[in-house]
Amino acid sequence: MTTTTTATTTRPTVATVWLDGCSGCHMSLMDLDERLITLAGLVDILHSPVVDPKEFPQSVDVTLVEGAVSSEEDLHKANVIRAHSKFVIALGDCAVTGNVPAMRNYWDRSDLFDRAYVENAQEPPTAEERKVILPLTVVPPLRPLATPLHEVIKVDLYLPGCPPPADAIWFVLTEFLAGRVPNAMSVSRFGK
Amino acid sequence: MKPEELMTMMEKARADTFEHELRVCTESGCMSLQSDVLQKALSDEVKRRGISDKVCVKGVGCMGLCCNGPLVKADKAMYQFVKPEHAPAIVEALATQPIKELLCDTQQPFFTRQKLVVREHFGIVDPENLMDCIAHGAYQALLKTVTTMTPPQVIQEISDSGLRGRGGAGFPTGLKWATVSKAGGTTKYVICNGDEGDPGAFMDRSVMEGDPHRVLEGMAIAAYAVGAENGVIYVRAEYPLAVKRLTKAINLARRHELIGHNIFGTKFSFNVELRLGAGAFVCGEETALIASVEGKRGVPRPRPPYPANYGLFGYPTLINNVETYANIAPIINKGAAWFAQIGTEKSKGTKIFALTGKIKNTGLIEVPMGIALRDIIYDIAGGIPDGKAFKAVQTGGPSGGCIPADLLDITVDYESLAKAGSIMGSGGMIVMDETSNMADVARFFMEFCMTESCGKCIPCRVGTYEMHELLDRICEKRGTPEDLQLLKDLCDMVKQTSLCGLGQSAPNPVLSTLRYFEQEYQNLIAEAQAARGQTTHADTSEHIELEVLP
Amino acid sequence: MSAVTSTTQSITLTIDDKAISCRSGETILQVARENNIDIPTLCYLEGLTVWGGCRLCMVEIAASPKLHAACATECTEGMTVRTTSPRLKQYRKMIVEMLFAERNHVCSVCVSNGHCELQNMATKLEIDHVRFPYRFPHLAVDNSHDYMRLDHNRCILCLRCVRVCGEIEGAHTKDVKGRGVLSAIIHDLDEPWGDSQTCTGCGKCVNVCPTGALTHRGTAVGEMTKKTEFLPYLTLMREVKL
Amino acid sequence: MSTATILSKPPTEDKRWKIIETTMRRNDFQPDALIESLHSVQQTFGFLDVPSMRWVAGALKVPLSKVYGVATFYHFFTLKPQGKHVCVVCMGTACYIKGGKQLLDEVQRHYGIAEGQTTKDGELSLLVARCIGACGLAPTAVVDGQVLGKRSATELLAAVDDTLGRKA
Repeated sequence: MTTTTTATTTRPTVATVWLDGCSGCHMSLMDLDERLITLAGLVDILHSPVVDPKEFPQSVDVTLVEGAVSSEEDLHKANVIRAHSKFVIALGDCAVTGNVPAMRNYWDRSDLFDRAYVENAQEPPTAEERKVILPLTVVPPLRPLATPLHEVIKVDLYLPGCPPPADAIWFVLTEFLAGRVPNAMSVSRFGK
Repeated sequence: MKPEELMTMMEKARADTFEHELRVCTESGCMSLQSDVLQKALSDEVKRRGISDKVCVKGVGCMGLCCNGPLVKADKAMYQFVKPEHAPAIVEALATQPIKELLCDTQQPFFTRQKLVVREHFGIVDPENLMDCIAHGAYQALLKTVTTMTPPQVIQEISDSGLRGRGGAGFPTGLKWATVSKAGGTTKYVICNGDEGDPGAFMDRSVMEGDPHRVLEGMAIAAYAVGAENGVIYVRAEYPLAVKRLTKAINLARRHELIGHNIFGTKFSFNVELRLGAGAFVCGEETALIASVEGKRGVPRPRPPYPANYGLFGYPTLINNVETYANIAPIINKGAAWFAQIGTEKSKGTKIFALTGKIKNTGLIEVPMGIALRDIIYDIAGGIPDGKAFKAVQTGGPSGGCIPADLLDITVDYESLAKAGSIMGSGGMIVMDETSNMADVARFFMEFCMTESCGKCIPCRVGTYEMHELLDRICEKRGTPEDLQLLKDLCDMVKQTSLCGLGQSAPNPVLSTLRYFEQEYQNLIAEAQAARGQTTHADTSEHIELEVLP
Repeated sequence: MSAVTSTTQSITLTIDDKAISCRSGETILQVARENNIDIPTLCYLEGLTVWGGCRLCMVEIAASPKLHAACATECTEGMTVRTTSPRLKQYRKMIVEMLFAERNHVCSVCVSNGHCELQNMATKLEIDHVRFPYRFPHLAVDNSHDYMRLDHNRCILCLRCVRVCGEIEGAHTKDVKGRGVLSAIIHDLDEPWGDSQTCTGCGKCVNVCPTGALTHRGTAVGEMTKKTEFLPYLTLMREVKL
Repeated sequence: MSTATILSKPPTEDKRWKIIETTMRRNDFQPDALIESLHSVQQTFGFLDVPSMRWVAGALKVPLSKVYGVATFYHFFTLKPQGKHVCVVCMGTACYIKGGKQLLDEVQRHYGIAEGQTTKDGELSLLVARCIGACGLAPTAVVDGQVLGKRSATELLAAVDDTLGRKA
């Protein structure tokens, strides 16, 4: 997808992004079922885990973000999303509250790593091995805390739920397309 | 004790005079500079010279200028920075000229601009010696009250004097007494709140250490006026010397039947016991204090019912602070009219302040209400040391606020200080110079409130934590304009919805520093924004790679 | 009781523009609820002493500059009460948001999901996110009792459990330790619940707990439901006995 | 634990329990004497341990949980034994403004203990006070009950070292 196509389209553009979450919110999006076809007729989905292009477009009308901000990569993505989206929706409890990914916040990162990579290893790694095993160099580093999206960028609408029901996602999108800012709390809640 | 006995005792004590008096400050401040060792050195010296019949060495209450301690009064001369090794010279000098090098100028404004009512016997009487106190008129007011006045007359006298509570809020004392007096039932309590928890304030400690009998006398008069027979003094356990002196004072007064059954042969009986606090600022709040005296967690409860109707063990209870009780005896002795001519129209009498911080003269002062703040800072306290500029003065402790330089001309009374966004409070006055960061000062007070919050109500329990967190972000240059707005919203909510005074006033240091020094907050946030701008990933290239996998 | 009845007077007041009469001694909260006017609460529970800690029931009273807790304020003649306003709504939202930020309320994996007073309150007050920094404390779960569980992560310190344990059951096994945000529910001398010699195992605390802090063991996500109807009945029976 | 251990005798044969018993008797074993009694325990034994709290609870007929609640509500009470020597740094407003924080930081750094902790050898405990009421002498610290006013960090460390060395 290029900026040229973005410029020629007159329909609203939508992107969805998956940060630190279980993808359940995207599953819920899929649960729109036949309404997905209707949706495809109303908007252009420029970027999403379920469509091809891997780059984030220059300009998007609405971006739905699933997941908490856990790694430096998530933070980078969030900043990109904010810079190139007119309207950002935090989709689901992980993006809204931190939810399950934030349950790691009760411990120190090094304790977490020890638990995951050292204590549970079949043979305890040596000091040398530790350096390689611990996810510190190859993958994007974890931030000290996994946080809700609004802790790092401005969020325009919150749609809580774990996951938000397909009906709630539909309601929010259609209200938005009708030019209204929806009241998400009328269709979902924390933990729903 | 019969009325005549008190008079005889007073006359006898007054006749017991010495040619010379050496008075050593033996309050916590000077004691920490070893004034007890100094007192012993002076006594030994006097004994060594065999002039014990001519020279009296005694420990006395605070003389105010703590920063120059230990202070010694040798007849008319006052010595400062005295060390035990100075003892022989000081005793020697009694007969000749005062020692020039040690002299403290008693004609400086620090002394001359004060007006001593509560502290009139400080530096004069030995707080541990009942005879000495009686010689200077202790318990005369109690005698006058119980033998010549009816309880309504006493309350009227206190109301007429215009005395207001010295603990912080400034509630009219007479009105409070009248309410408790009207409450039904035969069992009532009077409580003296000596749980001075404000960091940076030590007026009440000084009064309890320096003239404990005056506090007892004030309580006894109050008990007579409201119809109570039981009194409790609630003192911080962190004030061991005050506890010791009060215990001694109670025992002495009890032994001489100045408190106890049928005082001065009348039907009035009054018993006092001491209860120790254990380190909880919230116990300054009346209902929390009562819970603590009852041996419970010091947690406040909703009012009404007010302690005046439903207080200690469910009985009507009068609670006043130490300084308030210490004002009672002079009012009874010299009359309401005399008291009412000191101060301003709405704030009568004097107020003790603890001057600390970036200021030349630190210590205790007692000034008439209505004195200009500028006079206290520049005249009495001698201004800011090291050539620095004055920035603000913090009054009222964690419940108070900071007053900036351009408001220095306001007068010190309940209304003016409230108008300036602070409170009179119990009397702490902490001066800050240009090097102080006001957001950091606010954070300091918020940390205090956070650790002192009892945890009962959500706005105070979590609100103080969140305000501290936001202040921390701002001070550490991690804050955003949204954080500042959130902080302001929180201040409003915590103030309006908290259960007790601690929570309701916890936002005050933030609000007052925002009111006068918001630019300092803005600068910190701007610095944070600038630092963040450098590391932001907002890429403007045409295609943005979201995937940054290695 | 008769002495109380004889001094009871009838009072008229206005709540949210509705003229209402009640008996003296009744609180604003009681009268409002009797008249189907909803005032949100979390720490209040009929049958327990008034605690006044959650501050959600704060209302405006005409001619008073301060807000008043409806649970702890008795009605007086001619009083004009307003139970909702933009300002009150804003304060209530902030208070509930703060509870979410204070401890770890992860609704999606909580046994009380869908039956939680805190969660319902958030929905009712239209809280779609929490503006305050989360505290993310590391808190324990007391799993030592045979059939009950205390999860400090979900506790909002309303002290209903402490009150029901002391006032109704009379065991006083539970109380609070510490102060401020660090305070927490304890059993006896801060011992594991299962080791408590004073706990009668009556389970009243579980049923009065508004959240998933006190639950029955063996319940999965969303399975834990509570019953509080017993409480007014027990209180009434105690009064009759007196 | 049987009911007898809640109610009857002091936890050990130690004669000092008499002191606490006297405090409680003076207050008629009333529940409102709880704080007074805990003060007495702490003054006698230096801290509040489980057996003493259990005994006080039984003697005053106060629920165990309430005793623990009170003991942990007030800063003055400590449930851990203190070191042989105690250094209290005042962090009241006046001391803070005049550099109390630096004193605290230095002591923490020098002895490797945070506030509220005791050195491994049990020699020194570091505490922080909210205000010791000697603001005129800020910044202040208290070493083994002796108030030290207007001290620099170096002077304070010297004083603490002196105390540890001389009496250890």
